[in-house]
Amino acid sequence: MKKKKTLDRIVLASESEFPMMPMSLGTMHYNRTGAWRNIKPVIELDKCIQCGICWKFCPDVSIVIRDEYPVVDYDYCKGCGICAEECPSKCIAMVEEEK
Amino acid sequence: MKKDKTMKLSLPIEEYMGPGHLACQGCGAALAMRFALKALGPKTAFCFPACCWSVIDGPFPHSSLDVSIFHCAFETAAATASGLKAGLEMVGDKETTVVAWAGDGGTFDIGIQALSGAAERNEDIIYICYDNEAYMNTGIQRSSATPYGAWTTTTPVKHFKSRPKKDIDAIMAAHRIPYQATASISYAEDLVKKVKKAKGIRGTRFLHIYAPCPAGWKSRPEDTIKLSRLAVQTGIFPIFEMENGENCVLNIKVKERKPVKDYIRLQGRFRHLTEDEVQRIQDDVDARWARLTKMCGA
Amino acid sequence: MIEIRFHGRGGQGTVMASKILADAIAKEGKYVQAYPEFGVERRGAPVFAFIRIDDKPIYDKSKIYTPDHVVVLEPTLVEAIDLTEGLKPGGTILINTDKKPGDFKQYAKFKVAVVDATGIAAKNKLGTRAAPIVNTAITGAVVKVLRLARLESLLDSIREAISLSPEDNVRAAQDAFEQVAMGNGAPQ
Amino acid sequence: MKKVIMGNHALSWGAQLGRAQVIAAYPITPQTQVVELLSEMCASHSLDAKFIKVESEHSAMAALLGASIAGARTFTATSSHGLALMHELLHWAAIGRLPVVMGNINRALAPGWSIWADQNDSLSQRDTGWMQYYCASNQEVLDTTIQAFKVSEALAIPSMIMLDAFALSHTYEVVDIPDQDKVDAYLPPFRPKLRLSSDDPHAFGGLTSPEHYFELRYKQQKDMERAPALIEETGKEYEKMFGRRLDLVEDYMCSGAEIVFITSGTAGYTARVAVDALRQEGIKAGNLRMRVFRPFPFAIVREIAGRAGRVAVVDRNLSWGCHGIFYQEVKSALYGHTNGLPVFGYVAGLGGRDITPQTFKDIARDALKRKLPAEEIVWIGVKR
Repeated sequence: MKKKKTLDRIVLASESEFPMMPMSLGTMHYNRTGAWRNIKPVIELDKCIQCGICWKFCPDVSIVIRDEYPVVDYDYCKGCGICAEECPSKCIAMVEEEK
Repeated sequence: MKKDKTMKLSLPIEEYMGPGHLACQGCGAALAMRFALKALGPKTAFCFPACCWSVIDGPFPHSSLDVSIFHCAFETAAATASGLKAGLEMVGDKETTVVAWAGDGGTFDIGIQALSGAAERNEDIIYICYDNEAYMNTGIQRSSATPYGAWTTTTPVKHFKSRPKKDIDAIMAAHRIPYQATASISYAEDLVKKVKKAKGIRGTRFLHIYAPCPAGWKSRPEDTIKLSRLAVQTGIFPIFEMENGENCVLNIKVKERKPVKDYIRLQGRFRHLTEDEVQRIQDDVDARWARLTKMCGA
Repeated sequence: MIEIRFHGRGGQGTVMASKILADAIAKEGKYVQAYPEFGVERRGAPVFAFIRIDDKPIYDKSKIYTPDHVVVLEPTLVEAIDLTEGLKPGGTILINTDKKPGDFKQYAKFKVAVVDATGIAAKNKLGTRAAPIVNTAITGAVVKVLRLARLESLLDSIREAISLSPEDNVRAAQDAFEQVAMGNGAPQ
Repeated sequence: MKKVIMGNHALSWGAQLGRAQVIAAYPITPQTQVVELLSEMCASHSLDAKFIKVESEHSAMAALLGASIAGARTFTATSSHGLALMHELLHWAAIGRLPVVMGNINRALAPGWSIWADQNDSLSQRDTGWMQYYCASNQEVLDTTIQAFKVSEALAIPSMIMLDAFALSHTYEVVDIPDQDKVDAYLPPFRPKLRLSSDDPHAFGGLTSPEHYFELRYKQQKDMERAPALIEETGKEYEKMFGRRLDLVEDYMCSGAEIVFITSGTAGYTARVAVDALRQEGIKAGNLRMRVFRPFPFAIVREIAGRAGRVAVVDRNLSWGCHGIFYQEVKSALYGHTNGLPVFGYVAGLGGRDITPQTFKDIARDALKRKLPAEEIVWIGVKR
């Protein structure tokens, strides 16, 4: 469905490599926003009722569905805590990052 | 683990917004985009005026969306979208949905002339305003969407905003456009349904999406959904739709409205308000709710 | 180079008259330039229009200050303004009037020609009695008196320029071409 | 087909023959006839275009930027305050590399409402990155419109075509209107290399850091520098097909002239009349009319003006606190390339004050009796 995305930051070394106008040539996947996080969500899958609400309300598209369960993508999760706040079964805990 | 069960997803699973974007933690505008794109699909072209999203999407030469974007001047979203639609049609693309995607400043204030012009001409565009009730991209200055009582950097606590929020929905209704609706990121299914409905209609369609801003509202990032839900449940931001400026339908019927103070106490921007001032907000919401429900025949 | 100034009132089609004439003159293979008064035109107020004609390309884009001839669409302007301002001695003044050339003693230094364009317009049902449209009629008189173009060229230009009842306008121009009367010294 | 048409209609005809696809415009005196005729052309389908009747000039340009990024050929016309209102988006068009073509009727700015000829409106937009053509006849307006589409689209740089208010906009002249099929052969459809499409999504014009902005502007200038040669080349091609040469400048008797006027717009034609008259009086005058002002045609100006006995630049504009704008630029172009050539600057005709052959005779008389200009700005015809 979707074309393969480059995960790398595009570096333009010389003006000859630049497009004529400022335009996107790749995605933002290079930008690992997981580094923004102070606290991280941890899902206790035993208590998970698979309602999908954490997936639904993630502003950072950082909860993905794997084998019918939500999985946090820590590369990008900014640690906002919406998933934990909205989880009806209270199975997501926000825990301190190991520093 | 109960492996036999499947996830119950209330929204389309397709994502057209990728991670790595530059929205703040708990950003309502990011969610608004994610939901809208689930309804709009890949055949979409956006016009972004200056707003949070002109940064959120990412810097040159990168973008976090899988659809086309034309960044345009602050006050021009509706005009640029009018031209983009006309241009696409002239080169044979009658399929792409053209969407002006603007914040409240770009809609209520600087962009209202172009918006009014496009709506009067009934341009074949969807105009979506994600409303976070101030100029958040420039650092929380008041806009005409800022509500009474709110602190911003240009309405300091000792001189908080004394005028009510501009009623953009009534202004748009006066243009008698084919379709307009309000939506909230907390009622994602309703939001997606409305964007899909708008996509199926020709002419100017206006969607007003409530999108809390933790940085500007001085609220906790995790409260973003809760706040937008409370805004609906208190009647501060009612969820309705209209056709041709008439036939107003209340989509989220709130039987027992919650007191506005439940909503206000979660936000630092209202912390300075006295009980009398909070009551004044309550009275205003009550009056507006009465008007709206009467208009909706509810 | 021949330069002509037109006088009329806003709404009478003075500019249109100059434009139709320019078109007819161009049909004769001449170079021509026509322009209205540079400014805001208001219905009823006195207005001007100008034409330059030459056998070679016209480069002068400045205004006309010393016309060779003057054409007056509105009879009441004779009393209202100085129609001869800058007019070269011996130049022609063509006036829409039901008077005779000899009635205009004040223009002794010039040739006077007259045509009852208002009467011709009324006869051809152009405009109303209160506001007759005299501009096409006057062009017929102009080409006759000043020998700027053949009548056929003018009639073609009228047909091309006027979409509403062009043939009435053509007849008006023909009538004026025939009826225009010249005073002393006017071309035979 | 030869037709007597007004300057404003020459723009409309140029846009129709150029097959503009999206037009967005707002009325302003003295531009209105441009859009009136285009409205009729669209309504009668002699022009297959979408005409967006916007609520301001600002929205007119905004709409065209949207249409242009989609790959449509775009056209508008405005004047004076309308152009000023567009200012922000003129930059947007140029940096965004969107080849919009626009007619601008040169008109003075208020207060003191003035609808008359003056170049300060377009020269205030000198640094927005648009090509600027100043026309002297209705024929040139039509021809330039067609050429401008071709040059703009080849370089992805927008073009502005200037007509003096009334002196050209409302003046009727005989214009040879070329056949559509010949214009089609000269000007192929707009097929930009980069355009917005939902089949190949890109974000255009996003946040651009200091790491990148500089190179984008460098590329923009490099493409602008290709324009003079391309204007000459497409101008010669135009001559082959239509018999009329479109050059950067018009040289009228400059060779061996003791005084060369440097002019633009309609004054550049009136100056020719003065040159003829001065030569009859025994004064060897010449006239260098600048048809293209942006990009500045350095080479040809140095070549022609540099050989003159002296140069008199006539400006219907002024950079307040400095000089007439053509004067500044001509002087700067000649500096270091000529050996002490006297260059005089004259300001005339602001706000529609007539510029006549006599204006140039007065200028010649003044310039020929001095070695250096009498004042920084010599005002011609001011009542004092």
